[in-house]
Amino acid sequence: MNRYTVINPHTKFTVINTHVHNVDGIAKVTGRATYTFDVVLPGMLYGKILRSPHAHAKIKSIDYSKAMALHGVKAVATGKDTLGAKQGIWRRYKDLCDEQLLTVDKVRYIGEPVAAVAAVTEEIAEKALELIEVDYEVLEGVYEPLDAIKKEAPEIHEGFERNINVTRHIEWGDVDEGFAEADYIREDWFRCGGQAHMCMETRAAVSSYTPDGKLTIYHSNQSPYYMQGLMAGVMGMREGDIRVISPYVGGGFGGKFELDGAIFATAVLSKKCMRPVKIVFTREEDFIASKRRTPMFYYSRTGVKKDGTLLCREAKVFTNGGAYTGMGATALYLTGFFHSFPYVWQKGYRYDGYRVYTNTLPSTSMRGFGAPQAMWCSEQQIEWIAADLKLDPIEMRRKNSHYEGYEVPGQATIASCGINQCYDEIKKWIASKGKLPKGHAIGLSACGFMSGGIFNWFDTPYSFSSAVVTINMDGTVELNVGAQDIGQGSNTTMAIICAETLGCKIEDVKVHSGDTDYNPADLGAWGSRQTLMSGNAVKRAAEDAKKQLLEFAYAQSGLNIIYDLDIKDRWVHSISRPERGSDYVDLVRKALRGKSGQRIMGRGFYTPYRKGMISPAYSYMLQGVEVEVDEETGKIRLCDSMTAHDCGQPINHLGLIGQLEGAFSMAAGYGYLEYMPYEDGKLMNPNLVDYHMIRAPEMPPANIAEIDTYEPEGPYGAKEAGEGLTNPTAAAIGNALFKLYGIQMKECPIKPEMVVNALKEKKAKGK
Amino acid sequence: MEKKTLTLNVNNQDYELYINPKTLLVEAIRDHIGLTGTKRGCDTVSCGACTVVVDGLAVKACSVLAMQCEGMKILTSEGLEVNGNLAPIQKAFLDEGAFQCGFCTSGMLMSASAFIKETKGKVTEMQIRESIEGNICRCTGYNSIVRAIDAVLKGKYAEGKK
Amino acid sequence: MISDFRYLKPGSMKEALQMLKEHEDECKVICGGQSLLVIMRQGLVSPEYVISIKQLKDANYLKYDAKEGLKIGATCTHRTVEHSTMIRDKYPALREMEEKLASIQVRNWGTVAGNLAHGDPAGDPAPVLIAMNASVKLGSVSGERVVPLEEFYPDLFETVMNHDELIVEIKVPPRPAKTATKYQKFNLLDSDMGLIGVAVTVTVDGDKCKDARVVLGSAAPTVIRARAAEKVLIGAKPSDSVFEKAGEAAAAECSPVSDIHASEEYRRHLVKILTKRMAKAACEQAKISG
Amino acid sequence: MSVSGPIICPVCGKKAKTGSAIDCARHMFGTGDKPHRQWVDAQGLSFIDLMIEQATTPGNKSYQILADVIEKDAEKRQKGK
Repeated sequence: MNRYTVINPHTKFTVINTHVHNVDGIAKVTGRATYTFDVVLPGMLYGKILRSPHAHAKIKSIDYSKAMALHGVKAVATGKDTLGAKQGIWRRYKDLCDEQLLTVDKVRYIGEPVAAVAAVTEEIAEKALELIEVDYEVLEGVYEPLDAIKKEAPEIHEGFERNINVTRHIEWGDVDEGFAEADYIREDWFRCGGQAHMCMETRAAVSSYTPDGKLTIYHSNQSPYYMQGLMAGVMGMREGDIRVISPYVGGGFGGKFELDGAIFATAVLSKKCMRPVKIVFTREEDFIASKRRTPMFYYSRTGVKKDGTLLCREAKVFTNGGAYTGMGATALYLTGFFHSFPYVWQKGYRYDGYRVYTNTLPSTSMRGFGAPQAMWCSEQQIEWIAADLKLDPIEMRRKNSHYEGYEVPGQATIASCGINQCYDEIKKWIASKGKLPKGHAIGLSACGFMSGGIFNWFDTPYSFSSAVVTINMDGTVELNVGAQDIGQGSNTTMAIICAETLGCKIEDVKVHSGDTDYNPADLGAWGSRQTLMSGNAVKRAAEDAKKQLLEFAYAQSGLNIIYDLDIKDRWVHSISRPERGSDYVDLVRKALRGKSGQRIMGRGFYTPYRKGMISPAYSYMLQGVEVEVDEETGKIRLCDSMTAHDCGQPINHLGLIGQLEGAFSMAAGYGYLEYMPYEDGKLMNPNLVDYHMIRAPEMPPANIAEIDTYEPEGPYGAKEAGEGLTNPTAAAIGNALFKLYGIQMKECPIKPEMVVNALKEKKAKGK
Repeated sequence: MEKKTLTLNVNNQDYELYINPKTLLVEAIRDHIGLTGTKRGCDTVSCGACTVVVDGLAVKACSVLAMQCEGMKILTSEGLEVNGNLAPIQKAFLDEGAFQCGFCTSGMLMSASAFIKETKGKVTEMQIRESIEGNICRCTGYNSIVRAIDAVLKGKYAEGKK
Repeated sequence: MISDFRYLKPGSMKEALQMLKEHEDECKVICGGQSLLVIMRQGLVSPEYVISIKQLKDANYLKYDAKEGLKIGATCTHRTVEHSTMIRDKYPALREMEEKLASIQVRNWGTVAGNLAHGDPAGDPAPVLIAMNASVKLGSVSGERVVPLEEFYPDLFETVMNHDELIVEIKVPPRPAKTATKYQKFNLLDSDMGLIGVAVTVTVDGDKCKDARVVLGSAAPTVIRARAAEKVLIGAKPSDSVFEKAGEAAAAECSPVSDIHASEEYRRHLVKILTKRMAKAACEQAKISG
Repeated sequence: MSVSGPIICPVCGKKAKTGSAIDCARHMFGTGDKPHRQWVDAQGLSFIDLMIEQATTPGNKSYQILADVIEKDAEKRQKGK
C-alpha cells in the first residue's frame, strides 16, 4: 500500500520521530472533538449573509426595514453599520488593505457580502435575506488579468491604474549576459488554474459581544492571533479586549488566516443585538465567497549551455488576483522566488510579477503559496530542455541543484540540502520498477520549499513564535503555545519537542493552543512555519524550565563540577553515568519546594534573524509519479508515486507521513482534476458534484524516502514538511505525458480533453 | 407547519423527538439529540461527513428524512466505543494516523465499520478504497485510512491481540 | 432550505396510490430520496405533501423466473441488486453498473425505481435497462400500465408518468441466448456521473451479429437509442472496423451539450470510443454466453 | 558624454546594485509605487505601458527605454551642478 523508508536516520532520541499517537486522536476518533461548526452558546442567534449577484456594481441603497420587521429577526447589518475600515493582512502597507468585509458602496465579485441578518433560527434568517432590497448600479466587469490591464478596462479599485494591484521584481546576476552566452534558449507560455482550499469544515464563526465591551469569537482559522489583531482593526477595539478561540479546526490549507465574512458579520451583528451570533458558510458560499489558489499566466525563458548548465532565466507572470489582495502579494513574490528553485543559475535570474485585479473571487495563499504554479512551469520546461539537448533529465537537474552552503544571491542561504540524495533514491525507485506496461510512464519533478516566512507584512510587535512551559508538582506539563493545530498535527509536534527537551514522557504534556486569552502570540499556521519557528520557541521554553529543574538536581547531587546532568524519559541522571540518577517527579517536587511553592515555568521565543529575505530554512524533494493514460479518451490515472524528501530531522513520524500523503493528493488534484471555471464572473462549479477532488480509488501509493539532514536553524535539525510537497506533482504528471507521447501540456489542470487535443495536434504536425 | 413525534434509536438509546417532518436525519442527530460527532460538509450528498450506519447500512444522513428511520437502529461515531474501550477501527485510526483535521473522521469511521462488518474473507485494496469512495478527506490522501481498515480486516485488533 | 411539507406514511402500495391520487399535483413520492432531497434543498421542487414508500416491505423485492424474466420492486435498493447472486448470474451488466453507481451510501438507501423516476439523462440504470429492453409498470388507483423504458422519457427530467402514477415495478425480459449487455461510463472520478455513458446489447448468431441495441446516456436531453449504430451492427460480421463504424454512427446521431466539464465535440468523441468498445465487449461476451 | 559615478534613483535617491542606469530602471519597475510611476510618466513615458510591454514580450526593451531616459536625466542634472 505504501513504503516509508528513512535514509541515514538519527537514533539518539527518546520521543522525537517515534511512533507517537496524535495528542488529539482520542477526541477525533470518538466524535468528541468539537469544532466551531458545533459550538452552541446560550441565547445564540443564527446569521446569514446576503451576497452580491453582480460581479461589479455600485450599491445605491439598501432597505432592510421589511427584513427587520420579520418575526424572529434580531439584527440586520450592512456596511453602513461598520467602521467601513478597509482591511488586509498586509497591515504594513495601507495600499494593500483593500477589503471591507461588509462592503459599503461597491461590490467587486459575485458572492461579496452586502448585508447580514441575525435571527432566532437559520431558516428565518434565510427568509429575511429575501426581504432586503438592494438597489445596484451594475458596472461593466472584467474577469481575466490580460483583459483587466487593457486601457479600456473598467477600474475595479480607485487609483489602481490598469487594475494592477501589486508588482514584484526579483533579480540577481546579469541575465542578459547569460542569454548572450547561452548555447540554447527556450521560452514557453504557461497557464495555471485556480484551486479551492475545500476545507471539510466550511468557514464558520460564533461571536459574542458583551456589554462590558469585550468580544469573544469562536472561529475556524489558522492563526487566532492574526484574527485578534485584524478584528481589533475593523471593530475599532483593543486587541486585548478581543478573545479568539479556535477549537478543533476542520482544515485550513492557506485559506483561513485572513478575516472572512463569517467572523466579521457575526461580530458586527452580535455588537448590534448583544447576543451570540453564529454563521456557518454553506459549501456553495465556501466556494464562491472565501478565497482560492491564485491562477497565473507564466512566461518563462531559460538559457543553458549545451552540457545542460543552467545559465539564466527570466520569468514574467500575470496573476488573476480577483477582487482583493488577501495574501496574494506574498504569493506573487514567492512564485517568482520558487520559480528559480531548486537550481543554481550561473549567470542570473530575473522575475517580474504583476498581480491584476479582476471581478472574480479574490485569490490568495493556498498550500504551496505560489510555488505549485512556479514548479508546474519550471519543472516541465527543465524536462523539455533536457530532451531538446538529449540529456538525462535527472543528471541535468543534479548538476544544477542547490547544495549545502549555497547562497541564493541577496535572497537566502541554504544551510542544509539533501536533494542530491533525493536524485539517487528516485533513480533506485525507477530502476526497481523495471519495464512499465504500455500506456504508462513516470514523470519527474524537483522542488524545494520554505520553512516559514521571515517577512513581517503583518507588522507584529511580538516575536514570531512564543511558548510557555509550566511544570506541575506531579511532573505533568502545561504547554501553552500560540501555534495553531489545523489538522497538520502541530499540537502533537509541539508536545513531542517539549517532552524530548524536558526529558518527560509524551503523556505528561498537555498542549494548550487556539485561545488568545491563555496562550502567547504566534503568527500561526502558514508557510510551513510552525515546526521550525514554534518548535524553536517550545524547545527554548522547555530548556528554560529544565535548567531550573537541574539547578536543584545539581545542588543535591554534589557532583564534581566536571560532570553534567540530563533528564531523559523521566530519569534524572549523570550523562557519563546514566545508571546513576533519580526520578524526575521527585526532582520536580523538591524544586517546587525550593522555589517556595512556585511552579516551574519556562518561556521561549523565536524570531528569525540574519536569514535572508524569505525563510530560515528550505526543504528539498524530488518526486516521481507513474501515470497511465487512456490514449483514446485522454483519461489520466495515477498508478504509483515515490517522493524522496529532505525535511531535516523528522519530529512527528505519523504526522509527517500523513502530511506528505495528503499534500500529494491535493497536488495531484491540482494537476488533473480541480478546476474553477468562471463565466462572466460566476463560478460554474460551486459544489462537490461538479468540483472534483481525488477520492480513495483515485489515490495511488505515495511512497516516501525521507532523507534525514540536519538543519542548524531548526529545532533538533527539523524543517518544512507537508506544504512543499504540493509543488512538484502537477509538473510530474505533465512530464509523464511528455515522456509518453512527447506532448507538452501548458495548461493545468490537465483535462482528458486537452490530452486528446494535444495528441490530435501532434498527429496533424506529424503528417 | 405540523410537527410529528418520532422515536429515534441512536446508539441503542431511544430518543423521543417532536420535529418538523422535513428534518433530515443529520439534523435530528446533531441539533435535536445533540450528538455532534456526525458532521456535514455539503448539501449535495457528496462528501460523506454525515455518514451514519442505519440497520447495518452506511448512509448519508443529509439525504435521509429522520421520519423514515422510525424503528431503525442508528449508529454514530459516538456509539463505536463500548464503555471506554475503543472499537478496533478507532484503534487502527490512531495507530495509522488515519485522520488529520478530523472533520471527515466520524463519517469515515462509519463507512469503514459498516464495510468491515459486511466483509467476509479476503478483499482487494481497491475494494477497501471503494468502501470509502463516498467520503471526502481533504487532509490525509486516504492511504492511511486504507491501511487502518486493512489492519482491522487482517485481525490486528482481534480479541486477545494487542 | 427545504420548505415545509406534510409527511404521509402509507401502510401499503394501495394506500400510497390513493394518497397520490388525492394530492396529485402538490405531492412528491419519496423512497430513497437521494436525488429528491437535493433538488428540494435547492428549492427546485417544494411539494405540500411528501409520501414516503420507504417502509413498504411488500414492494421491496427482486424476483426472477425463466419465463417472465426479472422483476424489481418499487422500493428495492441499488445495493440489493448489486449483491444479488441471481443478478450476477442472469444480468451481470446490471451488477457491474450498480457497482459503479455513486457511492455505497447512496446505493444503500437509493432505489432503482427512484433513479428511473428522477429522469436524469446521466443516470446509470436507464441506459443499461433500455439496452436490456426493460419496461416499467406504472401503478395508479385506476389500474396499471406497462411502458417500455425507452418510451418513458419525453424530455429532460421528464417522464410519461401521470401525476397520480408511480413506478411500482421494473420488468426486464429474460436474456435471450447468445446475448450480452455491456455498459461503461466515462467520468473523471470513479464515483461520478458519466460525462457519457454507453450501453450495448448484442445477440450473435454464428459469426454474425443478429440483433443489437445501442443506448447512450447524457448524450442528449434524454437517454437515447443510437439506431444508426445499431443498423451498422445488425447483420454485420463483428470486426474492429464494424465497431469503429458503429461508434462513428453513434457519435453522428447523438446531440450532447458543451459544459464546463467537456465540449460537445469531446462528448461525441467519447460516444464514438465507448460505443466501439462496448459493442466489441458485448460481442465477445455474447459469443461465449449460453 | 556619459555620467560620471553611479546613477542614483531620481525619486528615492537609492543606488541600485551596480549603479548602472539599467539597474536603476529595474529598481524603478521593482518598486513600482506612485512616486516612481509619476516620475516615469513625467518623462513623457507611460510606466504601465512599459511594464506591460516588459511582461508580455521577451527580452528587455522597456528596461532599456527607461534606462536611456534615466541616463539623460542624470546627465542633465550633472550639467545643472
